[in-house]
Amino acid sequence: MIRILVTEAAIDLAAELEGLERAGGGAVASFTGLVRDDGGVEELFLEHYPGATDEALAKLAAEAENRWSLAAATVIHRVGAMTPGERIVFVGTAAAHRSAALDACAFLIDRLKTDAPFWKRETRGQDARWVGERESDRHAADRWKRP
Amino acid sequence: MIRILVTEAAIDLAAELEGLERAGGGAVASFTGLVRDDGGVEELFLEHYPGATDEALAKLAAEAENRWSLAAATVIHRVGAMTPGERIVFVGTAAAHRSAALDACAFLIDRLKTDAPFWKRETRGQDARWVGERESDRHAADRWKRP
Amino acid sequence: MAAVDLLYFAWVRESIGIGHERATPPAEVADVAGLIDWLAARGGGYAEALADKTRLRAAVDQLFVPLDASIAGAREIALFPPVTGG
Amino acid sequence: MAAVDLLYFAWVRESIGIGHERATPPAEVADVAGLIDWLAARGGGYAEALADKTRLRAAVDQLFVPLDASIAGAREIALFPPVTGG
Repeated sequence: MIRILVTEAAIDLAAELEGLERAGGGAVASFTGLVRDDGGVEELFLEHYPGATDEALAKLAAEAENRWSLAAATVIHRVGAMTPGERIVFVGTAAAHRSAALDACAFLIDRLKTDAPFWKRETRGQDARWVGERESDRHAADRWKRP
Repeated sequence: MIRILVTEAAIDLAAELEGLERAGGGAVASFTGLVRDDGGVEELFLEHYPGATDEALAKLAAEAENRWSLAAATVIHRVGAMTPGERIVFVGTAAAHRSAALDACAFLIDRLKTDAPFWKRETRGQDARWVGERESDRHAADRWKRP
Repeated sequence: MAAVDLLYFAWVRESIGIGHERATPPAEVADVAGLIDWLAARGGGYAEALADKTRLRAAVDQLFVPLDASIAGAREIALFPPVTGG
Repeated sequence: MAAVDLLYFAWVRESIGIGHERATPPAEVADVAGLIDWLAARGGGYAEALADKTRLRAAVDQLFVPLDASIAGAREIALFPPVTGG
């Protein structure tokens, strides 16, 4: 059971986790990313590639479901304007075994960072700037490549 | 900020995650273990060593907090009688970086399985039996040992 | 080649000033890199956004591709900076 | 040695029939394994629960210890199966 959502609305963590719990795996792992204040950020704006985003996330979720025999996988990404403390991204997995749920959750957030077409712009006062690529994100995504 | 709880009450996932989010790390990871039906289990009873449980969990949480520079760590374990679908255990971590939150979360649940004095008894009809040690749990815990 | 939808995102979109246009590249434009050079030659915001190819990524028909990927038969080509979601 | 609190958990507790007792092992009982043998010699549920040491784990004063750990000065000794929480 795969659930993909790209939305301007706030992420309802409790509802999402309950959905994963009902999938019947017994082990549920989740990752939530929040907007950070990072030196006075007032607004974080998330742009995306509407035609391609859902498909990129669904592809990652299907890969994870397959590789770790998941009972369920959920990937939700906010777009539009947000303020510090708000949830940007939620990844949740349900599986029969905890290592499958945990590894698949880490895989999904690592790969989402490099494979899904989202871009962040931070606004501090009058200064708006697009966030640059992080080398560490590429390394994190690479470790999931299989021989 | 470490929160340890051993309780007969249901685990309030939403409240626990919001507490972790407020710690200000930006990245929150969680793991929830649920009672599984496993071939007709009607009741799962969790026994623990009251004097030693809190301390064992606090020690693991402190080790994780230290090793991954966590903003917060929460470990909650149910004791007493439960039915399939209920939450047995919750582990949550908050950190500045996602890999720290995710790794610390996996560490905590892996080590809890081998280092904290809890015992499970499953009841199926008239048959009540204590769950046996799992070799795979010991391997999972061992991988966090450092040279 | 036929007309193609061009999409721009993030600072590429902001520099160029629009997020979407249709264009018909000349036949000698064979790959994404060639398309970028052809667009940059328009000058202004295009030149500014597209001058440094190491800062650019692309998708052809919604699939991420390297800049030497062919654009033959493409209906939609997107140009953008490295992604920074999550 | 002095009186010590003995705690039993899970099927060890169920076989022995009680979860807690105070006892004063003789001076020659030096380690956890020796304590187990001394208790097993009582027969009945003790013998049944404590016959196979490979199935037993122990804590001395609430710290997990191997079965060859000394019990000198211990105030509380717990005997139980491998843990299965989480």
